Amino acid sequence: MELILESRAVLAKELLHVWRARARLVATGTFALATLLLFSFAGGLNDAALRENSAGYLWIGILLASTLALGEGLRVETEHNAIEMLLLLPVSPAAIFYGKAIGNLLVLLLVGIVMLPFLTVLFDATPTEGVGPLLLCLFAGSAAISAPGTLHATLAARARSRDVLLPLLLFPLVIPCVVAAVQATHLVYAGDPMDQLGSWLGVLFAFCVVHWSVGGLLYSRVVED
Amino acid sequence: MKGRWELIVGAVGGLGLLAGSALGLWWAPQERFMLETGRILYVHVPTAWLSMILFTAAFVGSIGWLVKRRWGFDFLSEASVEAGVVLGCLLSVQGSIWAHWTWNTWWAWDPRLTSVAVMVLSFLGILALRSFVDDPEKRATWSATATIVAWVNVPFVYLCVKWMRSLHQGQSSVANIDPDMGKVLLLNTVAVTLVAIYFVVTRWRIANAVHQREFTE
Amino acid sequence: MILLSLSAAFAQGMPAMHTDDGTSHMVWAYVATAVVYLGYTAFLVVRGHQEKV
Amino acid sequence: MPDPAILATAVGRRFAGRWAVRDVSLTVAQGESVLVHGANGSGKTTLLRVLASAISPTAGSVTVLGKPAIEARSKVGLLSHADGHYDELSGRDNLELAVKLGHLPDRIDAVLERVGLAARAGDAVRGYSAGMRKRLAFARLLLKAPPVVLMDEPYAALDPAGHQFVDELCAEFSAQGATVLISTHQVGRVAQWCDRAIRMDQGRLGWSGDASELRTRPADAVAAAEERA
Repeated sequence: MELILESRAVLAKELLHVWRARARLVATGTFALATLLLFSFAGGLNDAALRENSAGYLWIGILLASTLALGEGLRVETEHNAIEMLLLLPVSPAAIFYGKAIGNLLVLLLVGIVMLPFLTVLFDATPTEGVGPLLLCLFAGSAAISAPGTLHATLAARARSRDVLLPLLLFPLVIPCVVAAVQATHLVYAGDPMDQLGSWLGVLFAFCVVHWSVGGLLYSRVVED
Repeated sequence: MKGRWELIVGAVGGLGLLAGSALGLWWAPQERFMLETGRILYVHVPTAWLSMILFTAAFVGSIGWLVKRRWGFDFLSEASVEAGVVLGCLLSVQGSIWAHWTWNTWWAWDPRLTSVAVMVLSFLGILALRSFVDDPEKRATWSATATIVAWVNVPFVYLCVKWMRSLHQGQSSVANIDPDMGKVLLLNTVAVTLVAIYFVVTRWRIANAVHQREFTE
Repeated sequence: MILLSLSAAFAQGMPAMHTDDGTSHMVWAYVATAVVYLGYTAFLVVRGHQEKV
Repeated sequence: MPDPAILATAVGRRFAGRWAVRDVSLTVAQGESVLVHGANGSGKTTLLRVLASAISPTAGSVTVLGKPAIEARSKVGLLSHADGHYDELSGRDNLELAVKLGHLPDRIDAVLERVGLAARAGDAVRGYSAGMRKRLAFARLLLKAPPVVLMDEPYAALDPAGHQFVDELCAEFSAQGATVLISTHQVGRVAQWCDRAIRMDQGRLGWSGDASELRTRPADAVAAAEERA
């Protein structure tokens, strides 16, 4: 219906913008890889420990990179008040939210995928449960971060000292999905004897359902003056 | 100072807390397993109960503001978040002290403790958001939005930490409550509720005064 | 509250953290509780005074 | 009697205790062109943004063509200080975006030609000068061709040829029967062709009358007209 069409158009704009400004995308990816390197140095030389925590390093890398991607994604909208231009076209705030959130989701997914080979190289971590479940974890985790992330990045972009505010607002919020994503990813890497992957992905899915719907409902309050 | 009924409420609450603590410290029987540290319960449980209620009050205030657009709701939300954060921090400190004796670590990933700690962090972020936005109406609307999202998030925090923990350590819980202990606990809970009402109503009046000043400039 | 807790502490001789029955932990917890409740009350009174509530 | 293009009743907008616009009631008939002038900070921009539903009024209400302003956004075009462009996208991309999202007729090449940006359409807006960015904003306005056009300082950042261009554009909109509201300091210039003029004074509606009175000696004519009012 109308919302889906509008969201798809906003998503197309989002992806076109990411493509046109792909230098920033490369920078975000490099930033994420840099965090992986930092972790491997910080993690000490004990390979077994590094392998054990590789899922955690992956997700902390994605989360830190997400603040860059989300902050940038919204700076673009508020810099010349493009978001007001969209609202006055008119485009419904919910469509802007879903378009941008899906855009951010794909960016985070891309950053995650780029990190996977490095995870194997640096931490000798190979997904015993196969690449399929691994991509599913990446998708679910990225989706869980991008919904509250887009909402709060919009808040931060319009308030003062935005760079401080986004992590301050976002990190406590996404703790449960980081916990779930790390546990799920770890099961994929280390093997899932008791088949708990499904339940962790279930939590991520529930988290997404709640935050994607609440985000859509509240987004008009954040963008309208 | 006229019509400041909450002063009486606060005073009664304070005295109640004083009496409850005294009873908790000396009169109440010793808890079978936790020995002396069991007495922390008399201040820990009521505070935990209150911080949850305060964050829920902030949630109600936020919805009220978004729907009714009346400033009283925004003051309620602001006051409840602030008091909630204060009590939440106290709770974490108490929990940490208790964990130190029970498991000899300063922080136990007990789902309840961790949920409160995460909530305190979320609402500290919202207090920061309030200070970073000048326009009162935007400040009210945005902090209301962030409060709703933070509140909705609490069950997930609890669930994830509970699952994560139950894979490693068993969960500790209080043995059945001895009737005497129960009485002291009830007294303290009522007392802390009264004190919290004093906190929120006073902070509400302060927010109201700030608002009047802001809007008469 | 503070006086009460402190007196209880001194009654037990303000033990270091490693008493066996956890008294010291309990005392520290009560002191913390007292400090926070009274501290926030003081903050509210001061702020209330400033804003002439 | 057709619905007025714009009907503002006791409109007010407050920013943290300060009333930028206070108790403004205004009726603009369809097809009418109105000049809004006044000192800096008199509330011109805020008034226009409230009429365009870019910001919601703290008090009072605004209806556009009979419907509440928020529901009539497709009928209103706002040219504001912030041009609303995406720097990384090209001029053409920005217009295509507006066409797709605003369900507008695809006359992109025609409007690019009209605003003189055809040559630079493929370049990223990041490289545009202020004047070119303004022309791109005009292009988007032309694409939308709304029945109600609100322009905030259209002449700013434009060269003399640009000023001429704005005059033609306004004439074109009026010719199409659109209602035009222009907030500007170019009082003398706009008074030549617009129907009515209103003056904002510290957030309130000051002098209001036929634009012809401003045509002779704009500056002091306003002062003289006010003594009489």
